[in-house]
Amino acid sequence: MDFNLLVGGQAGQGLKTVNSILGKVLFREGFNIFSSSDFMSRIRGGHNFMQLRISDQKLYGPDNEIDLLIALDKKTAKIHKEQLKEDGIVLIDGKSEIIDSRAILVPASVIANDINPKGINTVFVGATLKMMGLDLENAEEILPDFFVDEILEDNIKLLRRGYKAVEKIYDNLKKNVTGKEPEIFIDGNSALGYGALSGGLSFYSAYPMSPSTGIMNFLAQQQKDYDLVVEQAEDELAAVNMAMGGSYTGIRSMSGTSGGGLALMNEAIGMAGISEIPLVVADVQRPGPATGLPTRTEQGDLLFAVNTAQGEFPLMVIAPRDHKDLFYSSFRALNIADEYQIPVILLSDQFNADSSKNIPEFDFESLEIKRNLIKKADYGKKEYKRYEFTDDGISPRAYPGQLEDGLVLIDSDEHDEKGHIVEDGEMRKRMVDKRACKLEKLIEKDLNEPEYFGEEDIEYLLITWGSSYGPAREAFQLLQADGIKVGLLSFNDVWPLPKNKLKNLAERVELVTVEMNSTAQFKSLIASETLLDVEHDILKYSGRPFTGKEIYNRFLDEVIDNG
Amino acid sequence: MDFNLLVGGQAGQGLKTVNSILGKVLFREGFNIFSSSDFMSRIRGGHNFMQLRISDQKLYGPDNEIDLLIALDKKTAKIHKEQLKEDGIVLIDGKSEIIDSRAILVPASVIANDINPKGINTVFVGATLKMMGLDLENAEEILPDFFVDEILEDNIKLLRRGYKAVEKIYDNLKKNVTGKEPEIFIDGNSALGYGALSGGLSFYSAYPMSPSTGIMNFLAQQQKDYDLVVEQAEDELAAVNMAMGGSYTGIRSMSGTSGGGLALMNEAIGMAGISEIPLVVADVQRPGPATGLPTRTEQGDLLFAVNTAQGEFPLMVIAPRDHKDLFYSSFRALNIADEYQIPVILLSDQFNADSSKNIPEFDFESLEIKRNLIKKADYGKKEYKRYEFTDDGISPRAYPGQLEDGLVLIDSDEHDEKGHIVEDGEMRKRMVDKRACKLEKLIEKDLNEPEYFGEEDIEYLLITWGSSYGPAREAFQLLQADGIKVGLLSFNDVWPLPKNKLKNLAERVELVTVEMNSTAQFKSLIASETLLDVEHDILKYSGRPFTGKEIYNRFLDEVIDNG
Amino acid sequence: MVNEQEFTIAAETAWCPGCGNFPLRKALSEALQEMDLKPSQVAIFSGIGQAAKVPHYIKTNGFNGLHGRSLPPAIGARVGNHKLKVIVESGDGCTYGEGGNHILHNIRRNPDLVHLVHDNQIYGLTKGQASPTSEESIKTGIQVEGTTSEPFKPIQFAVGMEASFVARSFVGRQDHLKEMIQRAMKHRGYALIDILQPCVSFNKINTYQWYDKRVYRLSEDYDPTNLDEAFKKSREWGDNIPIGVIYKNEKKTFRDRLLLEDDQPLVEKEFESGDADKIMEKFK
Amino acid sequence: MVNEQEFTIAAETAWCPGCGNFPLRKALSEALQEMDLKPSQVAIFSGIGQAAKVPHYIKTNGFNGLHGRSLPPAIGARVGNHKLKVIVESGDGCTYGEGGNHILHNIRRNPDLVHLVHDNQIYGLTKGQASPTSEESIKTGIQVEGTTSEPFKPIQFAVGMEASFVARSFVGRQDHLKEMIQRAMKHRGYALIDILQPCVSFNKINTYQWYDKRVYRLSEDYDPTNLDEAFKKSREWGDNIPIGVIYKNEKKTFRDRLLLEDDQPLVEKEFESGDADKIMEKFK
Ligand SMILES: Cc1ncc(C[n+]2csc(CCOP(=O)(O)OP(=O)(O)O)c2C)c(N)n1
Ligand SMILES: Cc1ncc(C[n+]2csc(CCOP(=O)(O)OP(=O)(O)O)c2C)c(N)n1
Ligand code: SF4
Ligand code: SF4
Ligand SMILES: [Mg+2]
Ligand SMILES: [Mg+2]
Repeated sequence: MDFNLLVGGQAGQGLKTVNSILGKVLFREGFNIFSSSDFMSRIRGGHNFMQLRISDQKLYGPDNEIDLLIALDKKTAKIHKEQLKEDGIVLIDGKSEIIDSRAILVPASVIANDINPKGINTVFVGATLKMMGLDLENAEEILPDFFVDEILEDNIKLLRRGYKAVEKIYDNLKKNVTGKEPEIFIDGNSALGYGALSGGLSFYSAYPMSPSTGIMNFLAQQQKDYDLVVEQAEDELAAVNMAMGGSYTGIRSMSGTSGGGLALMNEAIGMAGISEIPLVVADVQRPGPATGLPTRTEQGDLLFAVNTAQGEFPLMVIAPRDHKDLFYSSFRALNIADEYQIPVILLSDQFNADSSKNIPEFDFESLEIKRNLIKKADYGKKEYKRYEFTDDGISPRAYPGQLEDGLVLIDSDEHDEKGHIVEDGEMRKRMVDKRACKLEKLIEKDLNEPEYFGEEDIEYLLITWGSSYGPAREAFQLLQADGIKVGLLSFNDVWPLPKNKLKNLAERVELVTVEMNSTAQFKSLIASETLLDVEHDILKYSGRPFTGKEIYNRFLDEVIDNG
Repeated sequence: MDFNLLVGGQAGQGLKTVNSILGKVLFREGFNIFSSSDFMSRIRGGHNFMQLRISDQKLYGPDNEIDLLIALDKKTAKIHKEQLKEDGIVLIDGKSEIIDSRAILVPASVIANDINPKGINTVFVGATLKMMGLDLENAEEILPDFFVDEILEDNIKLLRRGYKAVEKIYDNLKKNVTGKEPEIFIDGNSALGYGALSGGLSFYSAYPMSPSTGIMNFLAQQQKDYDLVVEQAEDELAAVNMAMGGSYTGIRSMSGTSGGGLALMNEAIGMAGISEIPLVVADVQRPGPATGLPTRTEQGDLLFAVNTAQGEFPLMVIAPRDHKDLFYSSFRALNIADEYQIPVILLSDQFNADSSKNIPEFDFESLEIKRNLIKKADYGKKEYKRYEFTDDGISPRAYPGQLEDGLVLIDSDEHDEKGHIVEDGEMRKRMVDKRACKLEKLIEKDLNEPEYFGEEDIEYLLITWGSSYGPAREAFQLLQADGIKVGLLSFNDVWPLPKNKLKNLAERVELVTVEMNSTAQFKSLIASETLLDVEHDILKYSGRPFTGKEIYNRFLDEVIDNG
Repeated sequence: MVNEQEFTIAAETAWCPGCGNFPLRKALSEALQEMDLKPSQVAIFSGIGQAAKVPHYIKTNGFNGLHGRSLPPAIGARVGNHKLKVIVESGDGCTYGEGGNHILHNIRRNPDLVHLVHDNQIYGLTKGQASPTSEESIKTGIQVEGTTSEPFKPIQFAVGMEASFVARSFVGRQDHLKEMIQRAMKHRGYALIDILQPCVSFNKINTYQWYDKRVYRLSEDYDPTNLDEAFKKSREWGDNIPIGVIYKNEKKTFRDRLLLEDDQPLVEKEFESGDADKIMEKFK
Repeated sequence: MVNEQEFTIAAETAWCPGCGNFPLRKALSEALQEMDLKPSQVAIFSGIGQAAKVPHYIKTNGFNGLHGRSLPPAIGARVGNHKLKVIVESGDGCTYGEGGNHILHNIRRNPDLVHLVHDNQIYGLTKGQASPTSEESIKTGIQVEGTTSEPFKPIQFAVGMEASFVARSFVGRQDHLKEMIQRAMKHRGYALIDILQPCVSFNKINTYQWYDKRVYRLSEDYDPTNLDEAFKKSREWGDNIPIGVIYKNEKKTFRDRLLLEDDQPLVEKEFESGDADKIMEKFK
């Protein structure tokens, strides 16, 4: 069972509410669910839409063929008509002209005018639930999360009236019921923020920027319950340098932004490199360059992130592949930043950020916070040197005030073991080597090889990094079902690039990267790091995410037919 | 003949004056000359030195074995003693203790106390000229360029007294006299600035940053004679955005900085990419990351420059190989920026910037400024569209006010042909392709293949980019003289990477990059662009430039012995 | 009166119905029209935000640049072609937040341009975070219990810095706003107008009504050239908010300080590479 | 008196002989010493420049950060461990030029820290370009005929913004400077001291003598809590330059506005990942 619902309308019509309530109800009902959104960079008007895909099978991404189109305005019906399946249905406001024979009318504006003219959207929720054969219990339970007291009653009424206004239509919607672990339904930005919070984040300083602001929103809400400070900085330069200051004093600190903000944070990320201050920065990518398409998705910042900042220094870049991974990756990023005293960039994107998915509850038992700070007891009268040379390049880290006699001096210039500016070439060389050494250790000890899906014996290997995993995973299954000998390699750690699995697999197969950008950046990275020739790339750069079927079809066209 | 002179002392002792006067005199005398400097990031004290190497043969870089060591303080003699050739000589102030048997005393402080206590350095100039067997004519002619009227007389006296105080020593200094074209003696920053000025630069906006400030200094001095505005901005963000504004209104505009400043200019460079505003930015590299070593040299910004800014857009990166090239490259950069309406990064470095060399006079006849602006006459009533789709992706460029009825609208968001914000995926895709198309044309029409030096039949290929050319060129000659079958490929255009010559040569030989960085960035770039395996890299990252002999020795050790 | 609607574009905007940006645009285009300017003689520079979309919705040359960077490219334009009428226009967040350093230093630079700040006391485009000018008590998704800073006071700041022309207006006072814009256009030097512009979607405190009740025109005998008085006046906020030219001070402009020889715009000058060859003498 | 020279480092500095940074450092280390502080209780945050090298030449914790970014990491430190005494110290270029936006917004944020600006009216480390505070008439390699802007006036600016504590001192008045530092340290909130600090290498206008002739102490009866008077006083410059606390105004600090529960520094708090599991309820 694979059922796809699209809710569309103008910005400001309360689409997000419809989507969120329906999403949560369907989640509680026990469906697998993938919810994604397509927003314009404006507050009202225009055309926005959200997709809710449900199934009894696991879902990895959106689909563009629609079963049920919920049109909050006329434009929606027009724009998305083409996507409607043969047996698809359009749910539309009663006063609208019927532009499609498959339309079902709901007198939404009439009902709303009766009760509360702003509540058209809630009527649609009620009607949709009825059509899907679900009851109102879950919806009514959820409603208080979305409406303040004054309008709650109205909305319950609106919901019920909508419910009554139409008939049940679908009766074969299958839920995922067998042996399910406890699950949550979460969006990508919250998952990322949640992972950081679970890692003991004490300070998040950022400047609002779509599509990263959701991380800050999530964390800001937690301030009352946790020892956490969320500060909106005057600009990104302040944001990232504040985080470094926090980290210097010993607390876990992080910043987040999108590419344009990352461009302003570069210099500081380099500083975290040379001054060995743990720093985590999330870059939630959107199509660039410059302002680009603020509310759309792309994976165009890879090489920029990997080559962030002038000069050379150890850096890790992690591109979480999905919602579960977003949580565990940001938790892990904080550990790695602390362990190696380096900057870590979390490379998410709008597709990750603004979509929601049901995933297993997070396993807090498995989480271990590793601060890698010195123990005060070890430093009686021993002199403290912030950049002490050690075998693995990692110096003992104290925070200011921790030691009564030890001072912590950090520097953005090249420096000696005590942190003082130096200019001599020998010390420069040793310090560069010291820092490089940390990355060596990270590669040996903490780098995650990509995850492989597929049989031993394959002819093609799909390669993804970050969020293109989801749609590619679906394509992989479709291709497999066709009997094509294909495997899927999904990279999460992208810098340093883990090479072993890729090299092993590459020997006998044709390589295909699947990337949301126009220049196949991951293909370049693979070439520069492994000299492997990736024969094909399936690229997309319209700002809209891939669907599994799209990759499947393009694979057949571009890889097999041109093979 | 190869004679190497080192002047050392504390910051503030007037070293630069000694060096500049000697340099110019030796140039006028007809020697080939390479002058380089080693400065600390401070104003007084410490230890600085400058090297003047002269020869009758062409010179490409500095040498570290010293013939004549001019020690303005005791430290200098100590520090550089080891570098002194067997028959080397130390010229030292009379009141110093003699720390080396090869010392010759000049009573510099005594003389200076007589005439002007601040003039010790000028006494040394006089003494040096005498030892080298040169007369005072050139020096006295030059002196007014260095000293204001009030102290000019004193300095002439100091010079003469110094001259009288020692004996002639060298009598085999050979000049380069045969068939010489007219030449100039110029430093790298001035050459770069001069090239831009010759390209019709009207506006240079920058924020001071070593080692790039010399460009701004050079240009600021020209303001009285040319229609040029040099503006010191409040920060690099302002600097680069100002330049874009200038360029938008139709004048040639440029900014310059070092890596830390480039990190702040990224977002704007990306904007120049998407909004198709011609923009030239010079990055005069120093060792990074962050503050690093402000007055030293490195080639550590290559991949950062190539991958500047989030997102994808056409960009060119040119790394001038030497002083002649610095001039022609910045001239050319302005042409290319205008022709393709793209950002161009000039990647120089401190070694280029702060060294001086004799080179042929610039050939102004060969320079042709190509603005690529529309002709007003072509636009009668035709509607003007800033981003009009064309075959080669290059849209007709007008400036605001140029057309009575045409308006010029540029945008950092994705946009349509008229410059208005768009969000639809199809237009996005077309615009990305349009911009990419320009780079295709550039590659075909305007990309310079690297210069090759050597025979047809080689076993090893030295590969350099930018300024490592000079020392590598010397090493290449030394290796050739040893009968080693080696060639040298010197890249000037580094992005897009010209591949033809390299691929042709690579077939039969071992590849060796020579780079001033610790991670062999050019090797990575070659790998990602050509899949060629560069077997060796000769790297240096102490902040000090290579010498030819050093590369030569390391080649023997690291390439041949480990071959 | 010139050709009506010379500066008006019919295209749909991305602004919310009822937004204060509409009346602002109206006042601006009428002001320009009445001043006998042609669209091609004017260039508007903006950053990023809802306000910053103005160049798309009005018929002039336009430079829709980066968030926070509306002022610097306008300086470049003053260098390239000082015959263009330059208007800088952006939101409160873009101007006073991300772009704070540029307004600080351009007050010192005193370029001859008009700076219109759409001050809705909120980050509109990014969906309602506090901006530098937001009231301390505002609650948003980020500022869950209000801001962690005092509000930035643009007029007080600009008067405190002795900016050349400092005014406040309100989109709910069309004639006043138009007059302010025209006076600013005629002023020689940097002219800032902080324009109260309600955001109907996110700012539930500073609404049309809120401003409407509070703003009052400066009296006829108010002397905007008296700095001390202006500094006092600049601090009035709350129940009574003065609109008008709060401070004025004619002084040397940026262009006055450049070393250019004549009045011909740089963009119109001819240059031959050979003109530069004489510099070689310096290197001989 | 505590252990003499507790805050003094013997190491060689990169400063020029005679530089005003030496007496500034002396006043600072004596001030700290007299306040019974231990080096490990103090952290100095600086940017890049000659002044910014201070953390290397004095015995405290030190954060020698990026050019222009001395203030932001200090805010991070206020979050992480408010028991540390935080001093921000950098040059005029670093603070008012590259870092202008941070001082603008930290006046609003009002963090409890002391901000010492070494104001030599020049870019020292980069060899003598005009800084924001340079006199208009200064001639440098870049400013060949003087600056293209009016000088930035730090005190006027800070008073205009109603910063919490605004003072000026001069390194040639050791006792005064020490007193100012100590008063700033005791002040609750953001305390700015603009310190006149001759640069003997590059600033040939504002020399020791130049300042010496001009500075005068504020009279005993000067009331720094009167904003209008302070604004007048803040504009005195030229033949008579007042030193002392020009303006003072105790108000809510940054930390007062945070939503933290108790006074324990965040760096000392214990946290277990499991504490966060209850948030999952929200997503069910
Ligand atoms: C470097 C950068 N940081 C952040 C953003 C995101 N951003 C876009 S508009 C905006 C705020 C807009 O507020 P304001 O300037 O007040 O304009 P308004 O939308 O209220 O008119 C922000 C933070 C961006 N585009 N670029
Ligand atoms: C991003 C960046 N831009 C520019 C520089 C170069 N720079 C270093 S110090 C300095 C100016 C220093 O002036 P000031 O802050 O007044 O300190 P001073 O040396 O006078 O004490 C500049 C421009 C830099 N290090 N980083
Ligand atoms: S969000 Fe606010 S400022 Fe932006 S268009 Fe809507 S009402 Fe206007
Ligand atoms: S350059 Fe000036 S400020 Fe810097 S150390 Fe020397 S005298 Fe002091
Ligand atoms: Mg706003
Ligand atoms: Mg200074």
